[in-house]
Amino acid sequence: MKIAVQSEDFDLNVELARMRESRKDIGALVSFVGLVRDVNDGETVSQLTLEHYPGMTEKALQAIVADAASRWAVLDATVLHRVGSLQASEQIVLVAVASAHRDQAFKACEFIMDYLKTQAPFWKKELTASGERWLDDKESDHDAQKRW
Amino acid sequence: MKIAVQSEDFDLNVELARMRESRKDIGALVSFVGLVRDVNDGETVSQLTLEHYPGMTEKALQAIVADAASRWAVLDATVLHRVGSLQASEQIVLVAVASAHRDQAFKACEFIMDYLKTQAPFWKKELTASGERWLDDKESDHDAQKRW
Amino acid sequence: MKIKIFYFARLKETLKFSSEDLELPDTELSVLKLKGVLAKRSEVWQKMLLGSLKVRGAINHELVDDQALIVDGDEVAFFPPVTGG
Amino acid sequence: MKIKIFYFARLKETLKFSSEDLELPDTELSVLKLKGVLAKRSEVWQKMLLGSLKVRGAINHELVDDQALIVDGDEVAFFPPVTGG
Repeated sequence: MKIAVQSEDFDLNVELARMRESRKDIGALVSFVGLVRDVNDGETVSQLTLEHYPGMTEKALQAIVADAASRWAVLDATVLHRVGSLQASEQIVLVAVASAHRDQAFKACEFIMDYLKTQAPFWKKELTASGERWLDDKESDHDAQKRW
Repeated sequence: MKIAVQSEDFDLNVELARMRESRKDIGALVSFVGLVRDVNDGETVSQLTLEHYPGMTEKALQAIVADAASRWAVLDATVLHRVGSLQASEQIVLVAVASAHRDQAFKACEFIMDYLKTQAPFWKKELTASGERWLDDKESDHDAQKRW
Repeated sequence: MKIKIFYFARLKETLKFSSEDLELPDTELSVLKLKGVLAKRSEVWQKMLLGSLKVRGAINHELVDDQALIVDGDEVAFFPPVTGG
Repeated sequence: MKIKIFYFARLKETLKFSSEDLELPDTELSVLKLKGVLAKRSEVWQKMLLGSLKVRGAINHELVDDQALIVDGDEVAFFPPVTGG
């Protein structure tokens, strides 16, 4: 398991190669990469700033991954989340899950993302032509988390 | 959309970079990579050979991707499937889906995999210590396809 | 009518046929009836096409069931359930 | 009791506080009561902590609700609903 909060970008190939090297019984690798969209709520986003709670973030992510691993047959998992200032199209977050079978990997990966969205202490601020704005949480994200 | 059947390996980073370059409104990239497991049904697998029906395979994959795109907000999709002889840990298949939102990308990616498993004309033959064996289809794959 | 038939995977290996051109007296024929015609060739053909193996059929690159009708010029294929991915 | 409080995102920006060490006469205090203590500081504090903004609390890096009890030495944090990912 690898969990990190970082300002640097990440390389999906490097992360998946590490997971694949660790064991030969992996049959399915499901990855989620979240990107900065250029438009949000109808406004052009020129920059996204991510703040987090340093003492708490990695613990929260570890708890989420441990929860996923207790529900599904997770062989390995990687969660990387960037903080600081990002431009449109940049990578924000990576969640990768390795399992013997695809249904387990899909479920665990989606579960981790749904929990990360509602439980991990990150906050996004967008810069648009009308100035800076902190993003509000979305009801759809709370609904997504509650279904598990 | 990119759909290909090939004997060469593929590079996930290259595929995702191409998808990301095509448009700036992608917020979620979900990828599935299927690997050759070293053990299947209790036997060590030294080689996996994939046969397909050249005239039909790409058409079947295109139909599956079109079906997914009619159900969810798919901005772009890539399906690459290898044929020929593969060793343990090698990549077999890539399904990558780009969407504005993660739930759409997760669903479309899993849907494509479930349909590919039961509708696309590929056949696997394993080489183990006891010789060659064609794999049988799995009830769990048919169930996975029927739930959509 | 003239049709082309492809065989894949276990069927191809066991029947030792990957494809054939076939001329038949019929103007149309169901997939099941074509299986019956082919099954008369030998015990192996009988076993592979009408035995316990689940044989899937395709006409012109579309998966079809046993009742689907084959007409002149069609490309037919027989194969076991698919196992890719 | 002595506690440490962190503020994040909109709260940090508006309150112009990222963290503080606070000494209180109580031996334990609910999260809601601590919000009430802080809200007395000014109208801005009142609005940010007890207004329409949904303020989440954490004690020692665990998300908690308003009834959770804070004791001496705890690290408390207040922030808006999270929006990462």
